[in-house]
Amino acid sequence: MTPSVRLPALVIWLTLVWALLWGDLGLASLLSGLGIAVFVVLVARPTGAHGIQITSFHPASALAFLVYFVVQLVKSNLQVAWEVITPWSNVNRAIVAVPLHVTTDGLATVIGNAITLTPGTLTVEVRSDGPDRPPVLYVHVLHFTDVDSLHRDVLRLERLAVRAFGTKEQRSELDRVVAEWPGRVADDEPDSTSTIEGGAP
Amino acid sequence: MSVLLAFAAAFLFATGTYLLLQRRLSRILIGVGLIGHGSNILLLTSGSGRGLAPIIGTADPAAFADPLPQALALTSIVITFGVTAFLLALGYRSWRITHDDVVEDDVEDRFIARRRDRDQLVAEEEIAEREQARDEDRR
Amino acid sequence: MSSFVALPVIVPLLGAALAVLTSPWRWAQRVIALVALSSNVAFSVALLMSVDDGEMLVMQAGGWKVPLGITLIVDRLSAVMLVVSSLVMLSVLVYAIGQGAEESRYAAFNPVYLVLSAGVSASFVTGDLFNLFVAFEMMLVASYVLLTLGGRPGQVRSGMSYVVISLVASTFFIAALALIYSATGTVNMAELSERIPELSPGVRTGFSLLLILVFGIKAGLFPLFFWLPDSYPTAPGAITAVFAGLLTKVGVYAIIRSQTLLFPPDAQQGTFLLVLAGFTMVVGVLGALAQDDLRRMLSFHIVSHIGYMIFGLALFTIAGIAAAVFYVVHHIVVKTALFLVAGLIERRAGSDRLSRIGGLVRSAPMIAVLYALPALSIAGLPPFSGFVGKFALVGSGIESDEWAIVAVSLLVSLLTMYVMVRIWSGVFWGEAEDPAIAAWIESDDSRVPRLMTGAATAVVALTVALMVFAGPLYDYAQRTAADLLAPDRYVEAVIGDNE
Amino acid sequence: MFFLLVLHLVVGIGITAGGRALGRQAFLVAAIAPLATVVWAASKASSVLDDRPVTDSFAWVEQLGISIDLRLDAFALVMVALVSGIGLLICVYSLGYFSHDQPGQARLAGILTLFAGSMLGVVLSDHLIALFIFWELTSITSFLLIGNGDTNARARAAAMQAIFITGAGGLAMLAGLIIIGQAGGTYRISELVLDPPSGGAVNAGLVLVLIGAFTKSAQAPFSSWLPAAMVAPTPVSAYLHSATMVKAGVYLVARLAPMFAMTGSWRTLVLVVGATTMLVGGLRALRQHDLKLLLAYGTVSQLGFMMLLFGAGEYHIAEAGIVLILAHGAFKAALFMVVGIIDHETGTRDIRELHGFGSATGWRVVKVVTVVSAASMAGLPPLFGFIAKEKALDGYLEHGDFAGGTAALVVIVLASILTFAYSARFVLGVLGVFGEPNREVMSVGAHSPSVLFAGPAVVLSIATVLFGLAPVLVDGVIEAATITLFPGSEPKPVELFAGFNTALLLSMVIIGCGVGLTLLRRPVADVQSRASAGLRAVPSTEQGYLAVLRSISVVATRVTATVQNGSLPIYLAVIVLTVTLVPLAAFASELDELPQFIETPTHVALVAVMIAAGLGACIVRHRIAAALMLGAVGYAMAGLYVAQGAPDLALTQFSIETLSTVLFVLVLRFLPRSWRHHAPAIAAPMRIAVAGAVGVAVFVFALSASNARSDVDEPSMSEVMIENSLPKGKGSNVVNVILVDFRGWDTMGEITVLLVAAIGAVSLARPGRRRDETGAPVFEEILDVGDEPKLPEALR
Amino acid sequence: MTAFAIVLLAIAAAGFLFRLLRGPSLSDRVVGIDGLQSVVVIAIIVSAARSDSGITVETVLVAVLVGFVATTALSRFIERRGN
Amino acid sequence: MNVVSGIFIVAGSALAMIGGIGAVRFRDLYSRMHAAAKAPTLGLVLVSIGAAIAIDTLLAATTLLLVVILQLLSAPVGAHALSRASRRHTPVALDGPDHLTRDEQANDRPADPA
Repeated sequence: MTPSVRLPALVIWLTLVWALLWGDLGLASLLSGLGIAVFVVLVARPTGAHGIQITSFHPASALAFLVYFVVQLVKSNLQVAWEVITPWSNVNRAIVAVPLHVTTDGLATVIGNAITLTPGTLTVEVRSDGPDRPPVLYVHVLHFTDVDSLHRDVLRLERLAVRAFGTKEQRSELDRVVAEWPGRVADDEPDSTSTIEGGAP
Repeated sequence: MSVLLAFAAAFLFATGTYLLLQRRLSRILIGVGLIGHGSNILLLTSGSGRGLAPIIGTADPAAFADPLPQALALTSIVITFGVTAFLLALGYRSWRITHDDVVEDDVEDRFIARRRDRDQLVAEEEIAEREQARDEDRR
Repeated sequence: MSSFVALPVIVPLLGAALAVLTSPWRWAQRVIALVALSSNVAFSVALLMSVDDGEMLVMQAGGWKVPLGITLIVDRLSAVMLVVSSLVMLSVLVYAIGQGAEESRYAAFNPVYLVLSAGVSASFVTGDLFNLFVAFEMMLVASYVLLTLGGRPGQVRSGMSYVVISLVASTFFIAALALIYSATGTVNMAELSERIPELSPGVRTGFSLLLILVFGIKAGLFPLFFWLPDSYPTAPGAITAVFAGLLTKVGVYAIIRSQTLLFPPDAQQGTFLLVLAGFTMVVGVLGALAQDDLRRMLSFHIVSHIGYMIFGLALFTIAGIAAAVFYVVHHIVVKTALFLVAGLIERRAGSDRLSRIGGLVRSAPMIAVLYALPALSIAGLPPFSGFVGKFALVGSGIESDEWAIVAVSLLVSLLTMYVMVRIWSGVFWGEAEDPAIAAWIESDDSRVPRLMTGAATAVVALTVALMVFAGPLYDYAQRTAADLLAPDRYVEAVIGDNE
Repeated sequence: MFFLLVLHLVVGIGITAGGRALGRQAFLVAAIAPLATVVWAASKASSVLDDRPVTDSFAWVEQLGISIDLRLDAFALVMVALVSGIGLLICVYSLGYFSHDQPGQARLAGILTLFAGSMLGVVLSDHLIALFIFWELTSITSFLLIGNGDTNARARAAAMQAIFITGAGGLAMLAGLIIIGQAGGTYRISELVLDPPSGGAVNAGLVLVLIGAFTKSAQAPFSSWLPAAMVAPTPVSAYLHSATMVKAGVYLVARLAPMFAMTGSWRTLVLVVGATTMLVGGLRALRQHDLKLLLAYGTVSQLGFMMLLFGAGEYHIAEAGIVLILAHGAFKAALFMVVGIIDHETGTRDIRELHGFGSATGWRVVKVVTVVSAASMAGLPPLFGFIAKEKALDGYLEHGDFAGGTAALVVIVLASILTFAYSARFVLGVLGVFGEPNREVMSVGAHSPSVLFAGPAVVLSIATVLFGLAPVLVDGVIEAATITLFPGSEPKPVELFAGFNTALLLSMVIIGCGVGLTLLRRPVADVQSRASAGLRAVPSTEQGYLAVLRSISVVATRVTATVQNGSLPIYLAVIVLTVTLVPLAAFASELDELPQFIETPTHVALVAVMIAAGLGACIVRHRIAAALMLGAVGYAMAGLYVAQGAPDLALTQFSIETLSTVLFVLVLRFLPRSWRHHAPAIAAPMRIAVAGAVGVAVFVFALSASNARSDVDEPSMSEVMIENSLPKGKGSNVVNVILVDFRGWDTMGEITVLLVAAIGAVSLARPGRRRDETGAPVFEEILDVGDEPKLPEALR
Repeated sequence: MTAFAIVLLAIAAAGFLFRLLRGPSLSDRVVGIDGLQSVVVIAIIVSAARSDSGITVETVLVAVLVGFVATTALSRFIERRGN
Repeated sequence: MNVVSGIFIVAGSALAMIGGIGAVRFRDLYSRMHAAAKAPTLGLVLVSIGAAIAIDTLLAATTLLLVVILQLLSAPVGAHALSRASRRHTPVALDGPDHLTRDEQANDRPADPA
């Protein structure tokens, strides 16, 4: 998104939050919210340099990402529930480094957050090696089996995210990586049979 | 006001007081916070009792919670917060100076306490002078 | 005229806002502050004249009638408090400008000072118990900021004690308010005046005691005063004067107001107040005696004299309350004057420790005179206003056959004189032991800015005026006392207005 | 009459303020005021003596009955003559005493004038409170005059002693006057005389008034300040501490005795005190080597004498008192002037250092003055002092038939012998008889005094002789004065020789014994010093004063160190306990029934969270952890708000709680995790006890307050608010309407509080622009001493 | 229905409260208070649903917004100063 | 309130309860974070849906949607911030208090700042 799109979007978002905070979607609160939002945006001048930057948006893919995400979220909760009921079933926690392939902070954030909400994984840290190099995620895994499957799952998530929010270049880059990856990752559809350590054995 | 809530308020006052009586500003602040919560419970329960949010049109006004204590509590919460924030800034300043958050005893007061321990007199000059004069008088 | 009632609050607040906006330009801040406070004096005098002529002035803030809104009311007591406080605020501001210390150094000074003024006025004009809390807080938060302006170690330490104790006091005030609302369903003082008598005697008494103690913390009553002598002396010079003169008196005002207006005679705590007053007087003056530091002596001394005011109130007779009101007015002016002069002494001699300085009567006779007048007055020596106050108090005490408190007050009066004389002897007589200090004191006089001396002189002149006009002032105090003992008029003015 | 007082005031202030340029000429200017008074009094004398007193009045604080009523009656006329006449002479004398211009002279002259005005006020007042006002003014001016040589620590101490003792007496007196005034319905003396009040309270009041009079007139046991006050310059001593101010107490007794002598313990008290004072003063005077102290103790003795005369409340005796006041004023002032001359010219007042003065004319005059005045003091005929003594003896002989009258007479005789002896000692001392060879000789060859210097003393001596020889000159005044005091009395004429009577015989005895005592002075001195050594264990009044001073000091320090211990936790403990426990009993008495225990189970859960987190906050040691506990309580509070139907509050609570946590973290992150160990100000069990007490109290408060709601019929404010919210407040959210509209005034204050707190916090927490060598920001305010003047090192 | 939900939530609150009180590390306590906050938020939504009041929902909005800020601040603290 | 919303609400609350129990029962910090970050988040989402159905106004629904979005954004970010912070200060130890069997981060980090 260019600033010309991004700033009005920000204004709209702020106006909406304002109106909802007032608990009133009426004209008065919308207008006052609009005023304040414009003021904030003008004063704060968010350049995006340090903020989360979503560079592109593809509604269909985003929906796919969302569906996948929700399914994963539910699954992860079931997993936690299971864990709670039967603790110490599989004590095999690990922290694994997972290199990403995208370079923008915004995407990395989306991916890192999604990982946290997906089953058995929790992003512990994002290591950034430089502006042009993709960051590395450190992921805490509840039931660690092997590195590869974890990498694969993250890659799947990454690809979905890039399809939803990435630029053209990023998408093609990801496609390339996925193509190189040994095994089945290219499925667009979430596949419940080959996820990471669902539930306990 | 139910016994339970009165107890809750009293309990918060008690724990707050316990914390207040210590030397560390951080504890004192937490104590003040607890007492503040306690007084807000008192305020909140000072009205007509439990009820629905007092918004005209959403329900029968008779079922409303008492709105005035809410407004008062709101004011008091905000004011207490402002003062607490200021106190925190003071604590910060104190840290800059002493590298601790202990509220020290007052220096001048300690000075007087020491004088008591040494049995020093306040009007020393006058007394000494008069004593001297008397002795000369006696000679 | 009744729309004037809000002005002593609104004008300083507007001034504060403007002063914040003009913070880069000190001269502009000064002009704003001076204009705001001078006009406050004018409004207050106008209010006083109008109130003394006839009816109390009632204004419902925002036009919301009782019990919807907040009642602002000026009766004789509020009016005289407004006049004295606005005069003191104005002169101290001039003094602070002259001092060239905190006022010149911190842009925050003027706005916060104006807020202090607004808070003090708001406490006097409000007719609503919760709003009194808010007014207190305005005043207190401004006082916190002013007290710690500069952030020196002593200030920070004492500031912490002061803020913590005030905060605890405020919390208890809130709790008391909650209980009162819980029992009566109102926080409007006029309505409370009607409803509290309907409560059962235990609860009435409980509320009465609770309010005395909660306000007593602010007024500096025994055994709630400890924060005062530790914190006031650390404030910047001019500020201490305002604190000493005004802030405790706001607490006293609140006690007088609440006791006379809210509670029926059987819930008024005469004996309890008398006991408190006696201890307050004695402990305060003993504290002052034990000090070596001028400002600490004077600070302790405030406590002692709060006892006098409470003594007058505790009699609950016209003579007693009139004496208390007179004493409050007298004490505000005179104590402020003393602190301002203490500032002059400190500036002139470089220290305010009695054991270090001396001989100012020769090098700075003007300061000596400026000290002597209020000091004699506060010691209750005739013919100054303090004597009139003391006379009125003792007279009313004897009239009510309260011999013990009369004896205590006279004893304390003697010790007060002793304190004042000790200060005189230590500061103005003799010479500094250290030759360097002696030489410093002997050296030229130009280091006390004229404006400082001028402002101090003005307040001292005010103390002399109090002496000259003691008659009319006492008459006024007596009318005030009569009003206070017949709260029906107040209630009528607030609630009758509604119909 | 006010113009006289104003004149004194104006002249006094004028000289004090602008008199530096005048130098010692200031005393000449100062003389204007007493001169004017004398002239004025003389012009009024005839009408006053005709029983047409001059009055004047100024109502100061009418409602309190304070008005400055002045009244020049015959007795006042006597006193005015004394005050202003001697005042005039003192001014002249001062010109000689202060031979060079010194800084501070103008101040002295000015204050002296102010004193003269105050003293004039005392004797002119016809109103008890007005009298008290002037009375205290004389104390203040006396304080300033005694401490005139302020670099001398002894002068300061003496000034302090004087004002402390007379101030204490003054306060007692104030209470007494008020009691009398309230009982009598008026403070006006001339009205009280007509209808003196009585009763238990009045008795107490009179005792208090007498205490005041005793302190002022240096009666035992309050006499110690007067000898100490002798550090003042001699003109001051001569004027204040012999002729005028110390007579204020006597004057008051004289005024009140006719009304109250028969009331309660008045007469007993006055006679005992007066007699003791007279004797002790005489004995002590006999032992002095310092001429001035000798006179001082002599004055004490004479004041006791006057008390005996006036206090009896018998007009015959009081008439003698009036004569004595005048005679004493004349001879004592003259003697003081002599001492001043000797001191000034020789540099000593010690009789052991005086060996006579040679034969210069000036010195001869001085010797004559000494002998005449001392003889008058000793009561030798044909001097004025003799008449006074004679009349006193006669009065007590003829009319002292009341209880204690005879004892008083005996004391007078004994003390008069002593008076003779010390008068002789004074004369012999001045003449050089006591000069000790091993002492430095100061007097021989001393510069002889100038005319101005010696003149006033000569004038006084002339008066002593003149009035002694021709008492008819003052007879009219004294008789009139007596009648003023005792309306309807018929005083005897004042005469030198009243015939061969018992009084004369007693006078002879006195003179004879006096001569004997003087001749036997060495053995007597031995006996006295042995007795005094034996009496050392008995506390003197001086020791009494010191003990009082010391105990005040000790009590002050102890009480202050205990009460004001500087520790915040202890302060808070005392404060919270007071606030909660005092009202507890009252509330508890109304707690007869409990409301429902639990309204809804939700409350149980929320309160459980609060309790657990509250306890946690007390227990955890980590600061942030404790803050988190507070946060948990806050969230539970938010829950409670929602449960009680207060979503707006919950919203605020969430925001505030979070903000607080953030601020906590911001500040606390700096603090060290492990801290220096500080002994707690209050031990944990005590803290728990205090906390428990507070908890119980709040619990009781809350329940009994909510029970009390049923006692009040009126609806709560909020019912009206709910009704009016939509129609008038134009808002459906009642809480919002209250905050924004109905109670917008509160909200304005609240916002102000927030802003000011923010300003304060920022100015405290913000570092300045400067950085120290390590690059860390420097907090400018800490270091910035601004442009305050550079103080010397010692003051830092 | 909602009563049952409230019971469940009370259990949840107890769990998080336990964590808050027990620690052992500061991070654990933060987990506890975070959870507690979420539970209170959920409880508020439940009560909003029960009482059909839209106004209560705003509270939740603010709570969620600011709760995050607190967590972040605490994390920053732990990062600098440790547990 | 209808049955559907009731089910949502109970389910959400149950999830929250599971989170709470997890916070108690899990033996190490990160596991507890798993429980605390996931369960209440979904719980909130479910309860919000239930509430939106129950209240049935556009405003409430919009607000709740906003709540859900914010929660989905903030919960993982918070968890991440917290875990990262704890990680930096916790001594690296396999089989230590965090029960790790593998720690790649430790290998990648030169030295422990604590």
